Amino acid sequence: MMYSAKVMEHFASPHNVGEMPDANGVGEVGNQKCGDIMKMYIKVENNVIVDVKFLTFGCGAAIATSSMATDLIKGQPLSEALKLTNKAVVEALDGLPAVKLHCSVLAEQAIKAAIADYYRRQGIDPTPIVGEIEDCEACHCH
Amino acid sequence: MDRFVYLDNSATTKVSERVFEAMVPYLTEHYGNPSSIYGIGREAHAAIDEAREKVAKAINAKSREIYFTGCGTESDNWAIKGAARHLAKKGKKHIITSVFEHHAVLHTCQSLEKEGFEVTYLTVDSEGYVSPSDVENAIREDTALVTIMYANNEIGTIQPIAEIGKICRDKKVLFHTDAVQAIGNVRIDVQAENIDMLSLSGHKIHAPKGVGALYVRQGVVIDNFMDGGAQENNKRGGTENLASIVGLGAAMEEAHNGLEEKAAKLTILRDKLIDNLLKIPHTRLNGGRENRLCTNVNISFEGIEGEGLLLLLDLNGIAGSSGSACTSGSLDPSHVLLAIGLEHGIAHGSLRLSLGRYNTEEDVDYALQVIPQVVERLRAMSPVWQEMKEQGLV
Amino acid sequence: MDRFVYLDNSATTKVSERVFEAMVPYLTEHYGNPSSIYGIGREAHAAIDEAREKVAKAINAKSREIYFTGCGTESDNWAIKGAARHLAKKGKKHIITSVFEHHAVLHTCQSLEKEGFEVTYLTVDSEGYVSPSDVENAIREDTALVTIMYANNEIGTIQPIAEIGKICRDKKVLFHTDAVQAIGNVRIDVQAENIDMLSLSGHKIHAPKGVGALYVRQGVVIDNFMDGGAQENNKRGGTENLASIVGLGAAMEEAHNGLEEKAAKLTILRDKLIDNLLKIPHTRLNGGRENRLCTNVNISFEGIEGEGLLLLLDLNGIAGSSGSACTSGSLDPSHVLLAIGLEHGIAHGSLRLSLGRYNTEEDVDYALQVIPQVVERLRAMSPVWQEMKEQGLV
Ligand SMILES: Cc1ncc(COP(=O)(O)O)c(C=O)c1O
Ligand SMILES: Cc1ncc(COP(=O)(O)O)c(C=O)c1O
Ligand code: FES
Ligand code: FES
Repeated sequence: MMYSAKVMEHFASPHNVGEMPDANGVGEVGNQKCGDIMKMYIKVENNVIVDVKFLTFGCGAAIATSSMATDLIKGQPLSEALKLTNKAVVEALDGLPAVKLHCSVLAEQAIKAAIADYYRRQGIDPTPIVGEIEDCEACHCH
Repeated sequence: MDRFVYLDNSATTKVSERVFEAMVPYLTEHYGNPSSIYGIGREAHAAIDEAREKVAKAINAKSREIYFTGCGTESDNWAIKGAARHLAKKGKKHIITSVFEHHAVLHTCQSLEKEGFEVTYLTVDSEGYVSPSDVENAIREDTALVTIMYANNEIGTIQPIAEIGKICRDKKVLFHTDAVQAIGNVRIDVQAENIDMLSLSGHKIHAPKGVGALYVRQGVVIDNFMDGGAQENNKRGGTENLASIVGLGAAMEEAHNGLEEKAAKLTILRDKLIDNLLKIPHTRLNGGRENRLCTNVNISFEGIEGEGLLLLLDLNGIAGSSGSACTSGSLDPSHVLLAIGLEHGIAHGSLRLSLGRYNTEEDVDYALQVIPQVVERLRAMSPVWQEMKEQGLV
Repeated sequence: MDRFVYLDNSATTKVSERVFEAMVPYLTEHYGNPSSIYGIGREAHAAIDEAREKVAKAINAKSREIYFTGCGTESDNWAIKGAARHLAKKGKKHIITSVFEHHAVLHTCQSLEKEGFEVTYLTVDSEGYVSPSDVENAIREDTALVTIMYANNEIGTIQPIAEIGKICRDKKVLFHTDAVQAIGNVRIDVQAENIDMLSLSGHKIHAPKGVGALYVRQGVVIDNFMDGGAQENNKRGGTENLASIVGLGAAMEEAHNGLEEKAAKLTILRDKLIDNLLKIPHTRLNGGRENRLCTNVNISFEGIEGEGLLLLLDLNGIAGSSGSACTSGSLDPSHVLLAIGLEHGIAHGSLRLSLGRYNTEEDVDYALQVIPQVVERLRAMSPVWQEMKEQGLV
């Protein structure tokens, strides 16, 4: 199993790490049983993600995908952020070992969960916009 | 980063210089087939005999009780499948083992279950020990074999082998032990401990990877595993792994000369590591401290995940290993840590450091300087740790 | 006696300098466990991947179709037992092989017979070839596997593998070939020849003893043989024989670069040996001349016994064998020579000389100078020869 230089770069110096006390959208996915928990904080202004932070309990790939995913959505409108797929994150990282693909699924879902939370806080039903967010029990990443 | 501190000697070890030097002639000029009758063939044969002597001597066995194999895994497969299939002919189709054996034993037992054998997997206590009375109680009329590891590879706990050996001998049940981790760290006496079969592997004791041995007590009959030529007294076909066998012989000799001094030195280093790592809050030692390999440290850090820890240690020049599933790419964390009762979350955050002959106090000091920082950094980015904080737990 | 002429390359070969040099780093500084995630572990893993590529390329397979093993014998055991046990679950319990396979195959088949499999042992013709139509006729509804060696280790006859492969593919029966002797001497293409599984061994091609590989065509499912860790894509447990695997990769590359030139050179040497040895009266060549390994000479000398011949050659610095290395030293004459119809007496008086990359014309000339004298000397003291003389036969 080998990580690309890009993965190692994001793992060793992850971008956007930390909590965000004034976030207006927070999403958490995964559980300790799956070995991977991601918590995503977003600050949305005028439908644009002006700031994003994450916390991750997980492997190198989980940390690197969190970092890359936050980079990719920072400054993006919500509609664009929702289009982010795990595949795009993996590509941006120059690939991941096959056994690590599920970690990238989690990053995509964490973003969706944070956006859903944002809509909910705005009094908007997120389901039609964001869709279902699968939990680990339903996950078919393995 | 130039510093390199290898603390993963339970995964594999560096070939010692003496072993390497012993091997070189057999990788160059002395290339004869040990079965051939001309000069370089006879020489090769003699070299294997000499290695066999050395292996035998180190565990108080007789030379003709030692069979060379391709690895520790082969020794385990052969001992267990060979005994089971042989004794099945006498109606004995029950095997006793423990839940926290190495996969070479566990997966072998599982494959025997598919062949129709029944296997009892004994649980271990929270300190990581098998209870001899559990073994005794599990033995039945149709028990063919008990197989319990000498020392656990992840948490280093040394099992009560002599007691289990005695029970098995009294009950006339074959007793096999996977001593891959114990060899070289514990003085083993197959006769005194009533061991019928014992597996060992070269690469844990500074011989190369890809060579092992199986001790089978004289009089014990098991089926062959590797059918082929007449090598190894007709019991294990295949042209002998000449250079590596010579290396294994040299390594066994080296490991057993001065074993006690080495163990004493390593115990001090081990305890320094354990005592200081336990000072990091929300940290636990896995496996009992009393009967523990002098080489093994296994600590869980709450709130972090093992692979990230290993990668950061690697970036700092430290090689260790983890019971985290993420490392192996599977979802389940180490079956050993689950067996001693750890929750998934904390099992994921465990670190195994394993010492070896070449480690120094400086290595330990360096590790103790790096690890607390790395743990802190990972905790700072962990949602689990943040939550513990919010709940006032830390 | 200073001269040393090694003419037993079918028994084993000298590790090539390039192979040795490729191995050394993995026996010294690069000792990481290929499963470990830190630097030297990843490097080890990459080295194995590279070796796998090289092995695959040499036989026109894909990298993921190659599994490393502990020797050619293990490859044979795994392929045959793995396929048989897997297909038995579908009611296929019949295996087809030939009477003159290597013991790694024959003894494996015999042990499967004890497990309840039925084995057809095809005879071979007097030249030492299996007939494809015999294979075709032997295939039944419940045939799980056909296993026929690529080239015979004693008499060097190259079997009609592509034809047998075609028949098996058409009949949807698995086809395994033991190519231990052919590898490096014959250009093999597993795809063109419809080979499902192929065994090879390092020490016949200037890699060390104790490492082999099994090719398993993608899509072919067989049971595991060595249960253990997740190595080799979960199909063969055991810490990888790192240095030797790297050596095997280098050896495969070396053997397949310029294979045709080497074969052409050796064919000339081989023919010189054969033609001149046949000038000794009452002598026969064993095995056909047409499809014959460029390395193999196998001659029977009436009236003498092989071991004496070998010992006298050894005293003259020539290493040869009288049958496979594994069987020399045993009392029974070679099952291969008996299979092609030789009488016990003459089978005993056979000599195998096997050429290798490092042999020169001087080696051949020296052998041709020594052997006739030695044969004469042994005949002079042989009662069998004396009797033939008295009967006016010689
Ligand atoms: C045809 C053949 N098959 C199998 C083997 C066994 O290979 P190994 O000695 O590597 O187990 C040999 C050589 O010994 C051989 O010549
Ligand atoms: C306890 C135990 N048993 C068996 C093995 C397998 O040995 P090998 O890797 O030589 O097959 C190992 C190490 O990998 C081990 O630690
Ligand atoms: S992300 Fe948790 S199981 Fe796939
Ligand atoms: S978090 Fe476990 S594999 Fe990525």
